[in-house]
Amino acid sequence: MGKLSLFPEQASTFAPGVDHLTYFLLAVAVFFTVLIFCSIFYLAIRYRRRSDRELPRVQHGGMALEIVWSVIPFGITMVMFTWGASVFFNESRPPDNAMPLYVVAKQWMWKIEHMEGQREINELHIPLGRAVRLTMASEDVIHSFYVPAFRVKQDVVPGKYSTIWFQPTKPGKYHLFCAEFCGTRHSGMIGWVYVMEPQDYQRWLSGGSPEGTLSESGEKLFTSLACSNCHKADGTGRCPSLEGLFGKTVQLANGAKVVADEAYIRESILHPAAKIVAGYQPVMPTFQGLVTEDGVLQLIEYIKSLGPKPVVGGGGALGKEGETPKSK
Amino acid sequence: MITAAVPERENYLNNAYGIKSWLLTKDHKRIGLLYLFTVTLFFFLGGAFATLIRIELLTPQGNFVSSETYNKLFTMHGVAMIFFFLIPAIPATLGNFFLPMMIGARDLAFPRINLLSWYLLVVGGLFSLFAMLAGGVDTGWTFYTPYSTTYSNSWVIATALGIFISGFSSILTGLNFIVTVHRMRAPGMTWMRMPLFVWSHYATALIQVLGTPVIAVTIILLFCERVFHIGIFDPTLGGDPVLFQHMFWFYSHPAVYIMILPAMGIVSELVSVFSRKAIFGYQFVAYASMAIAVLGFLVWGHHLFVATESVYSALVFSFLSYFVAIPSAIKVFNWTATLYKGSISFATPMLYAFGFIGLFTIGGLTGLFVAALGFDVHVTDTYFVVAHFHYIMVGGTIMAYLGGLHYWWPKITGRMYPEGWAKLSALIIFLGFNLTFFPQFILGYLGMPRRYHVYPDEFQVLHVLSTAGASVLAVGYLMPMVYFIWSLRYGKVAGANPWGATGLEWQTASPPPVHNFDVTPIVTHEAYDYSTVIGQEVEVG
Amino acid sequence: MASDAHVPAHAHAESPQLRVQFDTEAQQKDASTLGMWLFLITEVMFFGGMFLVYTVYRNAYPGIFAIASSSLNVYIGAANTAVLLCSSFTMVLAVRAAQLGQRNAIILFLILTLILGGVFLGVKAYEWNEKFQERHIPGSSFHFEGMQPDEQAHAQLFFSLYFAMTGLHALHMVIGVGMLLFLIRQAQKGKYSAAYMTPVDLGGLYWHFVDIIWIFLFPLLYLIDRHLKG
Amino acid sequence: MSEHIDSVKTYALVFAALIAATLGTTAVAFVDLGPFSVVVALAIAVCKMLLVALFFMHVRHSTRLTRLVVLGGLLWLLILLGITMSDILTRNWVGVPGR
Repeated sequence: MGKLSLFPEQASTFAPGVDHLTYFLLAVAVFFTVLIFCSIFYLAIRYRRRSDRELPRVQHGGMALEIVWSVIPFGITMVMFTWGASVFFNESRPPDNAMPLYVVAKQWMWKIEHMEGQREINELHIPLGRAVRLTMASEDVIHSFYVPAFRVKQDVVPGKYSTIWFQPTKPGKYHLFCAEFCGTRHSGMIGWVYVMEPQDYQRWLSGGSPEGTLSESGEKLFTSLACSNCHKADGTGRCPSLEGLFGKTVQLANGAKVVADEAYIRESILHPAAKIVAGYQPVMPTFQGLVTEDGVLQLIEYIKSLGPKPVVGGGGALGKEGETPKSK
Repeated sequence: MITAAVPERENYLNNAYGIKSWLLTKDHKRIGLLYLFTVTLFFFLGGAFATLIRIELLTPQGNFVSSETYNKLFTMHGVAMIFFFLIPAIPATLGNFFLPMMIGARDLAFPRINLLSWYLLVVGGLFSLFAMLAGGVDTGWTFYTPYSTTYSNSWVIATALGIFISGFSSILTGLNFIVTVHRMRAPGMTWMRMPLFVWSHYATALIQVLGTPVIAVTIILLFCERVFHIGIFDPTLGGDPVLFQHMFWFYSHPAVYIMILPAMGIVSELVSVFSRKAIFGYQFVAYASMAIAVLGFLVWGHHLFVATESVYSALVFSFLSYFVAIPSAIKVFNWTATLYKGSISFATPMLYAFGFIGLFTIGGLTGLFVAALGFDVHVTDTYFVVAHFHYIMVGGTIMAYLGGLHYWWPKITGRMYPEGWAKLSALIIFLGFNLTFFPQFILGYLGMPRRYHVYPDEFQVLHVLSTAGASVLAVGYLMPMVYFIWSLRYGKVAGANPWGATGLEWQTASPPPVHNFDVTPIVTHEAYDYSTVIGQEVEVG
Repeated sequence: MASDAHVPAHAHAESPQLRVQFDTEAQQKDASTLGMWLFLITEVMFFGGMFLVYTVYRNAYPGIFAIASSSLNVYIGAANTAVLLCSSFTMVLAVRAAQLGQRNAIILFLILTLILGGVFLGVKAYEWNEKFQERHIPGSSFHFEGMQPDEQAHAQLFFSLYFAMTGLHALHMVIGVGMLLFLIRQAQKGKYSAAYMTPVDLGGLYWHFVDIIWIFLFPLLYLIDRHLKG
Repeated sequence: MSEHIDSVKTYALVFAALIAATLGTTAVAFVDLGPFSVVVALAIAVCKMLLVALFFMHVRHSTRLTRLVVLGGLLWLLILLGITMSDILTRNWVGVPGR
């Protein structure tokens, strides 16, 4: 049996915020629970039946009282709502300079890909004090990425990307759980998040990535799938050039506009006919079944590396070589 | 020896004998008893699954049953308890039996449809039971796609069909109740004179009628997708698995109110009768039931906060969820205020009512926790949520159900239950319940995900406490089973109105005659006017 | 309201249709009508779930839905809509005949309704058969000419919904046909009169409701952006 | 309760209107109205529904309770469609996939 504690460790910038909210909720809950329990005890004993013929006076409800005990709880709940919503809203929007990582969930493992090419299974190494943004995909059923010590959780739904971010504040080893039931070995879909001092992380990174950076893998895949036959860099191919595409607004054939984000690129690889760029024919075949979710992520990373903006802003001292946009 | 002398008056139990007189009965009271029998079976079946789950969780290694078995156990626990126990438990047994009597009707509006509802529950139950015996189902009671449609290798279809069929049972019961309340009230029984039990069942019936069809069509689509692979929710065909969750929770969140509203109705009756005092703020309590039924339909998306629901949608759902808290709080405060200057008896049903108010308060307040977005992200799909809904479902619904069963037992059977044993079991249940589920709040906050067969060592202490509590709880639940059966033969013969209650059901014999009343009652007073029963007024306090 | 306390509990022997739980025939009719309307509301929610799925996917794949929809024969669809509206018209005349107590007219109009309902189902079966031959049945052998493989999936979603929605509608029609047969038989026995015609009335409500569902299915399934096809 | 018996003429007129609306909605579908073609198609369908409900189903003459039931049912349908779509249509508003 391990040691028992009543509060989980606080290891991310979110954790204190969530815990403060918890203290508030707890205080309200304890106050009302004690109030109701004590009232019942007191009233039940004070007014216990002493004779079988007893008949209490009829009391007519008090409008004022009803209003008081509707309005006060309502006010308190609105505080809860606002507080909870603001915590949530922060959790929803990763900062621009967050370090991107990719996660592919499948029955029953977490596959993590670093920009520099490192791959891990059921382990995630991240540097202390750096905001991390995970873009997650599932190959089969719904999973949920959950790190209790960070107080974050996000479902990973097949067919689309979901995002989670956090900024670790304490070095150590923390549980990673799958929180959405995903089949027989659901409880085996667990792992560890290692938060490392930046220099340790640097050392870990340089420990070797046999297959090159993520965007290099993407480039290899891009070539081997013959994407480059049509998507020519100078725009002379049958398909639009992908140079400088990522993050731009694309004009579609049906008149709509769409921002070229991860979801758009993923859709264009798997369902190319869904959104046709203005001025081009729907000639691209689908790559569904030909590329895995990992492969799609590598391709996206490659397309990102084609610019226009650097993949990671505010780079700092970390992982420079992987993040420098390729110039071709 | 107690029974002998007096020749028994004809009542609904002795007017006909034989299996056919039960299986073809159109008497709402007999149908209520058929339901009682059926849901009790499912309660103990679901309880058996729960026992196995708790035994497994004694150790973190998962060495009592395999993962497959464990997943099936918690799924079947959920299916049996939710669809075949909690949803029909109060409305179809006590509601069926007492709703017509309380409004002075001879029966429900559609007695044959009422019997059909019971058969549908039985057929649906048999389907699910077949699935459980044939190999079980392992999707969780929520049947999330694409696991349930594509990946699970268990008896999803049979179970889903069982739920589909039992859904019609629920719809027809609700439909019957609504029509009965509108059209069958005795002369003088105005809406504002109806007992709160009737009000809460009316609200419940609205949910059953408006919500259940959506789960029915969702199951049909699930069925089509699993059997014909046509890809309604299949992400590989461009379908949206989260759409399934929307449709599922459109019903399944209001379904929580199908379970708790009737329980609130029972508690309103109990608090009033055993304080011998009209419920404080009758109108507020009545309208609160309606408000819960309506608002309950606007909040389902709070189950999807981390399921890739849009941020804005999540904000709206969180906001709306807090509105449901207000009518619930109004009820708790009004019940408590009813005690003030009352004449409070500590009969067993009242102990259950106290238990309900306390546990429902905790369950409700922790509901405010999980409605707070930032908090929910951390605890959703953990034991915190498990603890929260067990406080509502077990601490709330089952406490009230048992309280109601004790309260009306003399009316149903004409016999009293043994008071001493009953008090003891109420106490055991209360203690066992808290020991079982309170540790789960802490487990959840520490990060223990639900539906885990194997778990990290540090959670073991709390799991052991929880399992210890569950064994106490099991003893508590078995006791009423034994003494209720015992009382059928040996219990003290009950009079027409042993509690000094005002409801019309107490103005007729125990057990009631076939058509409830020898003479159609004419109502001239508000509900809960105890001067009509007790006579003289004595100042209390 | 404290008149005489002796409303007898079993005062219903005079009328054979009055059931034991009711005091008067008006109460019984009111209860049945309310029950039927509530049942129809459950049907609204039942079909509502499917309309929801339809809305979500049409919103997601408007272009493919338009192309897939254009493979349905709009003239057959419109004609079938007219057939169903006709059947509603004859049904309402049957109800009217019942209100007036014209027994032969009830039978006549019910039979006409039955025939029109049968025609509708026959046409539906013909259309399904056509879809079957065109390999527009969702499943592994689904194929829609002139579409990219990944569009096939979305077109399949359209046809999944097409078959689910028209299939469940047809199932309701079949139930309606069974109901009509029952009503005709009872009417032949002379069960219905101006004083007692609740079953005919309720049958009418059901039949019209099924008609209303089709009134929505027709434009949603058959009439998406027809102009594209030119 | 007094039965209202409508004349055959009323019913025939309603029936004619329904047929006309069917022809109308079919014809309009071939006209390019852009995003409004759905709106028009649904508006015509709603009109047809009202005709059937009010006349053929006698909602015109029915009790307030029946009307309440009908309106309640439609309101709940709108809740189901509206609230679900409010999620679907606001996805990605913050520009973060999955949010």
